[in-house]
Amino acid sequence: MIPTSHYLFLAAVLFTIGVIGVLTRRNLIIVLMSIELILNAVNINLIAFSRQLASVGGHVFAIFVITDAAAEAAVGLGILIALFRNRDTINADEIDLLKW
Amino acid sequence: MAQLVDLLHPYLLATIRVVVAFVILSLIVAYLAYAERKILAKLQVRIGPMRVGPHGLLQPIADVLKLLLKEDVVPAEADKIVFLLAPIISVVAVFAAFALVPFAPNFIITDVNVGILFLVGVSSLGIFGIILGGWASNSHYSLLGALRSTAQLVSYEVALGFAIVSALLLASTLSMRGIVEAQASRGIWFVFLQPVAFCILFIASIAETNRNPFDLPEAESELVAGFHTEYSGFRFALYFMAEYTAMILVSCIATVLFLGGWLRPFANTATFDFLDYTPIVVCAAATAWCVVEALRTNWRTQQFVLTLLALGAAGMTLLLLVPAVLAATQGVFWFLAKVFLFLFGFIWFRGTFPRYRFDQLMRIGWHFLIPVAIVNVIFCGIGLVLWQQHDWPYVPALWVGNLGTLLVAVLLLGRRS
Amino acid sequence: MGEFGITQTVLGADEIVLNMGPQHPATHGVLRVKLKLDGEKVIGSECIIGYLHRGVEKIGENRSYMQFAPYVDRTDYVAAVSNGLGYVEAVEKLLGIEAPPRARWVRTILAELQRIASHLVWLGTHALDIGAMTPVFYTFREREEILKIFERYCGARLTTHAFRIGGLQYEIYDGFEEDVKTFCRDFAKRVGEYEELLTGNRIWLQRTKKVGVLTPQQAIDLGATGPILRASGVKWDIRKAFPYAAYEQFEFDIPVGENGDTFDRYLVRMEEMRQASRIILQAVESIPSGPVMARIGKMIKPPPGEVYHSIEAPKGELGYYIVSDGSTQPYRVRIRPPSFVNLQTFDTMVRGHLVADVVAIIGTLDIILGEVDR
Amino acid sequence: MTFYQITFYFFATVMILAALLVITRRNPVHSAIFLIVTLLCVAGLYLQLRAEFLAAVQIILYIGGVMVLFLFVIVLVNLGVVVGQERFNRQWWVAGIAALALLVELGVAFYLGREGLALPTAPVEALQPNTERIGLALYQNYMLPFEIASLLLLVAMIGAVMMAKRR
Repeated sequence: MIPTSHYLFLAAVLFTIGVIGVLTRRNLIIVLMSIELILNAVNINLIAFSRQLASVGGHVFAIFVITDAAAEAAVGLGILIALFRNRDTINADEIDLLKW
Repeated sequence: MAQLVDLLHPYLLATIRVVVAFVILSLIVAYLAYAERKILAKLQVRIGPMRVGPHGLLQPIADVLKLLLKEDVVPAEADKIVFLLAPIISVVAVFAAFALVPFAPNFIITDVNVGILFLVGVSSLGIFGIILGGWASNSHYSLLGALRSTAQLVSYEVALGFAIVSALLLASTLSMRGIVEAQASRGIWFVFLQPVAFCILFIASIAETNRNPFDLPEAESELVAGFHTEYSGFRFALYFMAEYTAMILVSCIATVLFLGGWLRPFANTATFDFLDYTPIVVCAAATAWCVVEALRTNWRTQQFVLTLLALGAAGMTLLLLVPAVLAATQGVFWFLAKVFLFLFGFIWFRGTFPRYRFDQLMRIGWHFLIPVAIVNVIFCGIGLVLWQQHDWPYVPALWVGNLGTLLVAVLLLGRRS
Repeated sequence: MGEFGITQTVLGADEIVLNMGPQHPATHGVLRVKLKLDGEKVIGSECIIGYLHRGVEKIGENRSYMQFAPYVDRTDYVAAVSNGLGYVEAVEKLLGIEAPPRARWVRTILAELQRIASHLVWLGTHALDIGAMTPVFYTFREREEILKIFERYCGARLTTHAFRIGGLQYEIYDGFEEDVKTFCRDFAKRVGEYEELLTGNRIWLQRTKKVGVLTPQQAIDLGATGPILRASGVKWDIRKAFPYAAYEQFEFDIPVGENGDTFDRYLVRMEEMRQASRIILQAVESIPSGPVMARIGKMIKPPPGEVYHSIEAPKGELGYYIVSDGSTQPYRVRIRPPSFVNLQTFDTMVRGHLVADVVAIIGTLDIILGEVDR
Repeated sequence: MTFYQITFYFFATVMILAALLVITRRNPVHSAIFLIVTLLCVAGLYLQLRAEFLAAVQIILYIGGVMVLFLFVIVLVNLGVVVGQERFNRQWWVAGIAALALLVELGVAFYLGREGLALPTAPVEALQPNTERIGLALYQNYMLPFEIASLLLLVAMIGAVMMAKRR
């Protein structure tokens, strides 16, 4: 049996990696992928606690998180395509105008 | 050491089953290609492969040898690692899915309580093999083929999923074994309760496996060969294998969900118990065919191969005469028989239909199949409620639901034309 | 794909140029088509031809009238008999002679058999382009029967050189009538089979109806002839308008279409095969006796002058314009190939359709590159 | 080392390595491949935690759906444009330090709260049969959030279509 704290620490590492990705990468697609990493870290936590507390609530919330991730990916990628079409770039630091 | 044996012990039997299933599957895949060529030839007033072995029976082996010995070309500026990895992903995904297929009550590699979900999930990983292969080839034809393929697979997976859901509603379990057992206890295959869902599943599986009339990703007259245009030799063989194995896999899913898996036709009627002897008849017929052919041909080597085959088939026949063996092979025999029926359908379609255009294909998927599949799930639920809470008889309640779905389908078709 | 490949990414650009051919399974030989695409929609096209140019017309200026006849077989190589017929009749017209009736009857039979064979090739490959792989095997089976008749008659299957200036070189072989009748009897059933496979097929209808529409006016303006013109609803057939060979002797209908789309062209060609079979049956019952060769000299030396003679080849109006300077060799030969002229309608047909339809439209044009490029 | 421990450490190691590769690869396709590996490892962890249904959902939805979408867009959009471009933006070192500080903070928090985490773990069977339990919870206790989630999906779908549509 693996103690819950192991899962929590693993999730924390994954979370941090995701955060670093979001903060440092220029390519918006990879930024979106880093967000997926963060969401997955959250899910690991939820499931680990769910097991420890014998409650199904964690599973349900993990499902909601996955739903959210799907919605986020769809909208995010939609925005990205629109952006690429208009600006010819998907680099975060080149998209620095509020209006064009 | 003892610890290691303890650790591995529960997995030993499973490993043996995996190996057996893998070997048999590979053989079936090889001979499926042969069967396709022969059946198509029959449909097209040709004779098909005849040269290698009697009636070309050794052709698959020659084909495999040829593909293995061919040069493995990697296009210039291709992403080499991804290019090499992609076909492996395809093959692994589809073979891994077979771990969950219940061939017979005594031949299930593993049974998981979310079996069908896993099966669909794992097999859908094969899509990465396609899109990565198309991308890594650094060729526009490959890329366009891969994009088409992906769009098609994603679209039809939705309809496929809903068709599966209506069968799951009837079975009220996700376990593959449980689904077959539900059909056994009801005494009726789900195809007779949910014919519309069965049709949707069949159409969607043709699209999922990129077969005619939905074989756009490989539309020879437009895109040369689709995502695997740049592949050759062994890697092409892997894609080829993945494609044919996927065909077998969707047939297995349909068999389990709708055609009663390993159940014999009329399994609960004693009058039809004579059907239990069908395996013997089939093997005996194979023996007879080999003997007749061996007598007809003048070619030594062919006679030799045919004699070997006849001996093998005769041995099988004798083995099956032992009641215990006959009982043990029943499940696998009927399961494979139904799967082959499906595969024959796939091949027949290929010989018959022209190809849809891409926009038409998408329109059928999104504007027709998916709405009908969703409506079917709803009506199936209504049927079940009528049965459980309003004491309707079981079969008519579900048939009312089917009629409702058909009505919607007709309305949709009418609106379209 | 080189310089004519997809010039920009799939998504970024509004217009992309896609190059199809000359090495492409669906372009029926060495046609090269440059398509201007907006997404998957075709907004313009350009046909680039000449990959199969062999200078047939120029060769004609350096051969005697008799020697040139085999060369015309090699323009439209799936309808060699029709090409030969047009050429020998043009030269006969130039000489002011006429082939004897028996020869004209046999010419009609062979030319109509060739029409069926040519349409069969078209049907098989057209269906194959649209993704039905089986019809091509059936149609080639029937075509084989026709080619066998040709072979028995003149020893060649494809580039037959069946006729001679002034008539036929060979008397028909024993059993010719029987062979032809047997073929026509079987063929009636077989056409029904093809129609069963395709005509009512939903997918076939969806792929062909309203695809590549050509209005009657457009068809006339672009000079389209043959099934393409008739499918647009214009009842024009050289066999009726300027009868040649023995066509005025037989009863047959000219099928016309209504919408001028790919499906109508399919129906028109199917019906033409039936009508051809009808003509053959009438002709084979009534072959007159007599010689097969008119009396012409050993040396063909037409008087100075010019002649234009055209026939209804399987693909449309096939015309020969021959100028004679009184020597043994033509001064100028000009072939009006139906495929070449019909190919002009391609751009009109293809605009606004999808890339997948381009394949269907090339198929429905029934072009032979040997004839387009000559 | 029990079987559970072996699998846990295997999945954990592979997951962390793949996640690191996700954020460091130059080519988005490679990043996506490593993200798929990461997600597969997460699915493995779910299985280990006896959350079979969630593992299946992870594979079908996350990997078979979201990641296919990602790859589709990547393949559609760039093609070699990124090669030779700067991978990280200018504040990468600031961000890195901040994120590491976050990790340290989380570590310290876990260390301080270790007694709370040392609660006795519930028996494995407590959440079985998994699928039925989740289904009941979703359609009874969490009915409203479930409906809201479906609305969210609808909105996202329309939004995505509007965004990607060609004007």
